[in-house]
Amino acid sequence: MATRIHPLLILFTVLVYVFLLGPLIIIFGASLSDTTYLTFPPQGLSFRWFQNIWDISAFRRTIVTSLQMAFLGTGIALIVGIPAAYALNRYRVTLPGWLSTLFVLPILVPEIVIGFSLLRSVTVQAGVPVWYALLIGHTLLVIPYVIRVVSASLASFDFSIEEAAISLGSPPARTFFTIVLPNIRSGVIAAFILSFITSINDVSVSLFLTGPGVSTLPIQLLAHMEQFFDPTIASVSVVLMLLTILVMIIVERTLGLAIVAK
Amino acid sequence: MKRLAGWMLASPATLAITFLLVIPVAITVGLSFGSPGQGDWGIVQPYADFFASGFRRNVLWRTFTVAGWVTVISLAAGLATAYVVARCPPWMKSTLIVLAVFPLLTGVVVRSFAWLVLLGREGMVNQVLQATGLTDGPVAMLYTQGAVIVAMVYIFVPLMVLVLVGVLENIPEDLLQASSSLGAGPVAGFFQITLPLAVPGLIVGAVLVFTASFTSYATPHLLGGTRQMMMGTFLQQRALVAFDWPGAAVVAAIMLAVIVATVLVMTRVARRLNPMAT
Amino acid sequence: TTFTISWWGFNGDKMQEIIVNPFQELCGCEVVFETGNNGDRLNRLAMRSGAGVDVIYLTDSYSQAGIEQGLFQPIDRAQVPNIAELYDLAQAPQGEFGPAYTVGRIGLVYDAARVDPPITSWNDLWRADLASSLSLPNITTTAGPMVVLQAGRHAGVDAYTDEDATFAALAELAPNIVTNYNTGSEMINLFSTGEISVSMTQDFTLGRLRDAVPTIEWATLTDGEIAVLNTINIPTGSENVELAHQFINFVLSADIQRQLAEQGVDAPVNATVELSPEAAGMWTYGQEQIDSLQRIDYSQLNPARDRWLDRWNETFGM
Amino acid sequence: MTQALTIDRITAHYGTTKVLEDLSLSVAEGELVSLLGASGCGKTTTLRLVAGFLQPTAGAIRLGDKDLTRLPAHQRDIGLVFQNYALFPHLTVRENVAFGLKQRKVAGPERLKRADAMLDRVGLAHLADRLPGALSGGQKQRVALARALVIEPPLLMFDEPLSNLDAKLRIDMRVEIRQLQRANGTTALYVTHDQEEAFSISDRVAIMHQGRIMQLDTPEVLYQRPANAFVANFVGFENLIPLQVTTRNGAEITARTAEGAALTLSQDQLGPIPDAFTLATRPDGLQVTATGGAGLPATLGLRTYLGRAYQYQARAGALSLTANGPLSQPLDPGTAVTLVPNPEQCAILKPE
Amino acid sequence: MTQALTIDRITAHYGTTKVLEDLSLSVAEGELVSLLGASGCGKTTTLRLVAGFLQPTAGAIRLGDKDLTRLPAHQRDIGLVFQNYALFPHLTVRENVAFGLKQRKVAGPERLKRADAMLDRVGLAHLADRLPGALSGGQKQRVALARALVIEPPLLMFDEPLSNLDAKLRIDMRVEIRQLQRANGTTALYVTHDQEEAFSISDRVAIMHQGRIMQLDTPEVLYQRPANAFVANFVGFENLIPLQVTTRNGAEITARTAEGAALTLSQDQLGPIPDAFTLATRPDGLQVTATGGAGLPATLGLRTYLGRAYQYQARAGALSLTANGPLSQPLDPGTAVTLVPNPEQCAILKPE
Ligand SMILES: Nc1ncnc2c1ncn2[C@@H]1O[C@H](COP(=O)(O)OP(=O)(O)OP(=O)(O)O)[C@@H](O)[C@H]1O
Ligand SMILES: Nc1ncnc2c1ncn2[C@@H]1O[C@H](COP(=O)(O)OP(=O)(O)OP(=O)(O)O)[C@@H](O)[C@H]1O
Ligand SMILES: [Mg+2]
Ligand SMILES: [Mg+2]
Repeated sequence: MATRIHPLLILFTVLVYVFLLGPLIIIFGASLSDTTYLTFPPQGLSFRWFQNIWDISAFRRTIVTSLQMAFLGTGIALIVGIPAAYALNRYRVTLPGWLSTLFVLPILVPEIVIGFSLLRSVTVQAGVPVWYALLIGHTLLVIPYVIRVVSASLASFDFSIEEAAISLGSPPARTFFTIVLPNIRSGVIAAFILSFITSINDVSVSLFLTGPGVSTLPIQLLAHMEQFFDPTIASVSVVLMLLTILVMIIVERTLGLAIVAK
Repeated sequence: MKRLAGWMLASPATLAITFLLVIPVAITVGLSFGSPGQGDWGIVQPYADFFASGFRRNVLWRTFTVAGWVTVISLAAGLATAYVVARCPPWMKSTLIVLAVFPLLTGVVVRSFAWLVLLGREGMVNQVLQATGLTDGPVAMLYTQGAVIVAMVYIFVPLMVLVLVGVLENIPEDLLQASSSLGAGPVAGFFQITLPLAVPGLIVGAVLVFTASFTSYATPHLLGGTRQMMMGTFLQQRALVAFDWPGAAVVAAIMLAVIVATVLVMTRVARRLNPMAT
Repeated sequence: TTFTISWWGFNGDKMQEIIVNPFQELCGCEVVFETGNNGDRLNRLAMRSGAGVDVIYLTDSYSQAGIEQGLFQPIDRAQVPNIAELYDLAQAPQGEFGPAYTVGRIGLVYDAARVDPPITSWNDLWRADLASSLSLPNITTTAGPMVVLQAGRHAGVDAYTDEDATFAALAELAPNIVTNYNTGSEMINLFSTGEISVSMTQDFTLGRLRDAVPTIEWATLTDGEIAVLNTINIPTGSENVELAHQFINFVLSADIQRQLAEQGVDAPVNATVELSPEAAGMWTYGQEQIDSLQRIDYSQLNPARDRWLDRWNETFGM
Repeated sequence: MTQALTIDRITAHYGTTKVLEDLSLSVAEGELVSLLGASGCGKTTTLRLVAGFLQPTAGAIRLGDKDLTRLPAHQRDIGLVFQNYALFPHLTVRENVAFGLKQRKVAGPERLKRADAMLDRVGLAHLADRLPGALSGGQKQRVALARALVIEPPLLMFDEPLSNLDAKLRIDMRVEIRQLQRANGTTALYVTHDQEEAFSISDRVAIMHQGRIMQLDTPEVLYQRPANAFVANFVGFENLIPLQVTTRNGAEITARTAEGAALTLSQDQLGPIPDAFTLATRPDGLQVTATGGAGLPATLGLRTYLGRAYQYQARAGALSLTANGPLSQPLDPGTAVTLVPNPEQCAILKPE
Repeated sequence: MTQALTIDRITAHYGTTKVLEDLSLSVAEGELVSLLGASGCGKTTTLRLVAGFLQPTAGAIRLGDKDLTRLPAHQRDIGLVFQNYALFPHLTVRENVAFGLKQRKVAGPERLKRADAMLDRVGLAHLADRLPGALSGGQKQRVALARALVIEPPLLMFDEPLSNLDAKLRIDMRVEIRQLQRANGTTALYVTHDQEEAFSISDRVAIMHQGRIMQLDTPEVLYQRPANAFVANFVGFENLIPLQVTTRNGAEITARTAEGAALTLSQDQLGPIPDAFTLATRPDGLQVTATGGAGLPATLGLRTYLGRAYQYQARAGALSLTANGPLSQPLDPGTAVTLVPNPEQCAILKPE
């Protein structure tokens, strides 16, 4: 639009961006430092803290657990959430209104309360093994994201296409897989990415649900930070950021980032 | 028949959320109440105890203050930034949005950690302060309320920018043209048209940020330490260190109540400020 | 099989090298860990009704609590022949349950480059020139309650009976405190980043502290140091009881005890261990020194600690 | 192959709202019948019932001698063309067209051959490998048609298939649809709310209103002999003048309005006239004359320019009428005139 | 108060795309001029230039004797009615109307008085406290009008103000707009793509095509004497028949098509006729006779029912023509007929 923006406002925006991105650059610098403690600007140049991630078995172990939780939790959430989102949109009139409210509850209830409550009911009372309890927590955490994002893309899905397929002789179940699913693909992928990132970064739920031998990367990071203050944390952070950039590039290439921005 | 199909598809999610979320949380809330005969206050005795303790009141109040400041600062910074971003040419807009999204995708732990590095006695901020002669010696910034607020603002501004860019872009350009054709300059247009119309979005953003900062754990844990205990860290201490489950349940229930109240009040306020939002 | 150890996670790489790797070879099992501070780990254990880990490292105050909650099983001493080689006080500090594997002192450390004059007494913690340069152990840690005891002494009262005066003294201390730490390594971080220059700690941290900040000194206190025994126990829910006994015996062997001491990890309790002079200087070592330490009465301190928790929070958390 | 459709006394509800009531309709073999009516009158609902996306609460639907009423939608074998085409966006044009054949387990090569042959017939062979997103509105329309036709359905149904096209294309496409339907001799049910479209494409038109059929007849009959006031109004008889016969003189009758103005009408031109009736006229069927004579005395109101004529709002006693006058002689508001009905543009409505 | 608008040889670009070229237009004081043209022809762009939302790359815009060209939009003092009304959804009807007065620092009580008076004039006084969301389309329209009028602008502009309304309301509202504009004597520029609307509301109509004005004239002239083939086609002269004069006999001339068919035309009826010209006729202006005689011999194609007549596609040599025939005598495809132009529905186009 033709309206000019005040220079002070632009300056302010630049400062906000410096504020947002500066710390990440500093982490990056610190990860390359040769010292055993954190400094910026880095003194010396070394990749040994990256090496260290691999050397410390706890990181290897927790990265695996985190990936398991993210993939499985998101997978289960998709399996459970997509039909729910479909039902919400397709049978809007016949399903009660409170159902969609129920589906966003996990967002409304503080994560830390979810974690605490699950610890008590699932781990302690029901005696579910730690690994499974953690998986339950992560699944629960991401279900609402799946339902919301998939719903958004179903909301713009033209159900007459489904009816067209049925009228051409395709049974309803097959129609879902051959017609509906391919057309909400981008929504499903967006839901997957969002859930995956949410799960892999989660602290509050995992905090309560981790146990002996089973911990997630963020929890391990917190523990490590309590014990060491060396640049390993910075290296892990950098690796995570690079992973994120990779994911974003893939997303951008395949779908366009508008999806994440939603 | 249709009805049945809908229910069948929705049932796994419904059951999962009911049994794994609603019921456990309900049990937690139940646990937070005492037995009828207990103390002067009967079943709400644990709450009476909570509010009788200066420390606990203080934790609650501090959490309110921090969440409040974080919300206000994030709103202001987010709104100004979103306003500029929304007005940029398309290519620049998408770049700026990507840059704002990026920190959002790195976890809370990593982002809090960054401030641990920055705010330390020998961190960047202190180095800059001393180099520029603003202070003589290093200033203790870690483990203060300010540190928690700064780190949380850092975490929530990207979210706010994203929400608000969407909101500002949804305000039809027509309306601003209409207002300028009626004689309103850019500033008048902003305050009389853009801002009121952005209110629903501002509320959404504010609720999001307030609830998330009110319940956060990692940031106050890392940057506030034990001296800046907030509801999240306090809940963790009660549950996992002191092993005081009823006490933890009270904290959890209060958190839940505050969140629900906030959401209700803010939506009410939004409706007030912007009568067409329903 | 998987053998699970619950410990602090402190000195991770040295423990891995000295204990975990050789033991894995010995037992042909895989060792995994649960880490965290005493209270945290004990509570998780309690939540799991004593299951989930095979051995648990705790300081004596917490192992006492664990024993009172019925979380541990008696040690079959026949399976741990090395117990016989330990100093008397380490063999059975809490009855039939776990032996101590190390003995330590709680005292003060300071960065000599930044603190002048040096620290010589507990009362120095209250010095005005130490504003915002102190980190004390949180009350939920082993050493935490000792802070309260020292505050009582500073105020000239018995901390158990005159809590008001004790906590008033603690409140006076608040301006000097940057933060309360929960783990020893957190404290080391605080030193290495220059956040603090004085702290109260156990002697086993000194080696790592000096690595990070060479100018750190162990304060020679005119008013005495406090003894701490760290024990190893086998929880009731251990799934590898035999291995657990084998592990304890392994850890108490003279060779391991000596290595740990020489590497700056833990002081030895095996009376047959001979240390190099430097190592000996670092630890609570030798019959004579061990006999001179004062022991805490946990049956009195543990209940008091729960009472103090809230007041502590109110003093430092506001 | 093609078969007659019979809809027999059907009632349908959405939830508890009744949308169709006791609706009967039949389409003969090879015939094209349109459902014409305002938005929300139940046209789409009728199609959905026939297609099987909705279950009637009463009544039956038959195609030839097969009872469709309880058959699942995907077994009904009905070609359907949707308002917005409902092409599968992720499939190419060819795959869209072949989709129905695939469901019928037609083998790959045969399937492609038939799909391509059909695309050739609708003139889209060169676009077979495009995705629907890259087609123009008219091309999409033809793909939708090809997709519905290729399964050689005994019945073809269209739901406002042209409403998303621009005016020019709409006319071209309706000619094309009509030609294809004729050439295949397919029975067809066609939904539209555009009167001109319905009249120009159909053998018969059903005028619907609030879930009922008001009249089902050929376009000519509907246009010239509407059966009731609703249909009359719908086809453009804007003026409804209630009259009472005063004298009958063979085929000639004289009738009066409530105000007493007298009109003379001929039963030879208008068919039998009952004693009490309503005369319906189009604006073109009421001639405005400033010179007086036999007719309705009236006062002119607003004049608008129609291009081919001027249109006047006129007041005759209690009646508000619309009449057209010649371009040669514009009349100003307030002029007193006589309105003379032209029997060619009039219809007689019996009291209901 | 009201002033004449002059747009003087304006060129406008969006980025590097030229949208308007060398466009001139003037609207006299109190006159209403419409811009009529297909989607994308530049109508809105013209309004945006006058309103100041877009800067011309060349040319000037004047209102009375004030040069607007470089003035910021909010200082131009022009009333604007948007296609979708652009009412401020968070302000009540009264606040919407008062908005412009507020910007002009009119004091509170005076402001309310004037806003209410204006609401009264558009018949919405009783809805003053509602929010726009709770109004019907027609009511919104009137609020938009009131909001634009209350600042008593020297110029009022409308961008397709009626296109979101249903047919009936559209007609009512255009009458209302016209009456208010007349009563205030406001100069007005009105954008629409609806020909009937433009013709019925305007003093003059500018027909636009691809960023240029093809003809600017009164509706009657445009309708009967289009200046070029584009305008002719636009106002419904669907048939364009190129002719060459062979003999002139006073006012009577004879002209031939390329195929040699001869037509006789009168300059008294059609105006002066150059030697080479195109005869433009509407379908109604080409009469179909099966009996032969003077005219264009042709073969009939598809017949469609129009209600008041049958319409035929006809082929006369290389020409494809559309003609109407009487209801009394339907003719089948393939019939050989003669097409006779009716001079009242014809126009002469000079070669371009
Ligand atoms: N899914 C539904 N649930 C409830 N009511 C419905 C539903 N679909 C349609 N209706 C109602 O049923 C009535 C008939 O709808 P239908 O779609 O058949 O109308 P239509 O004649 O096709 O109109 P249009 O020309 O707008 O397409 C309308 O009043 C509509 O509001
Ligand atoms: N913001 C823009 N950027 C680039 N091109 C534009 C922009 N707005 C309009 N155009 C182009 O300029 C031309 C004229 O647009 P304009 O909006 O003036 O058309 P219009 O006559 O108002 O059409 P409509 O009847 O659809 O409103 C069109 O080809 C359009 O695609
Ligand atoms: Mg419909
Ligand atoms: Mg436009």
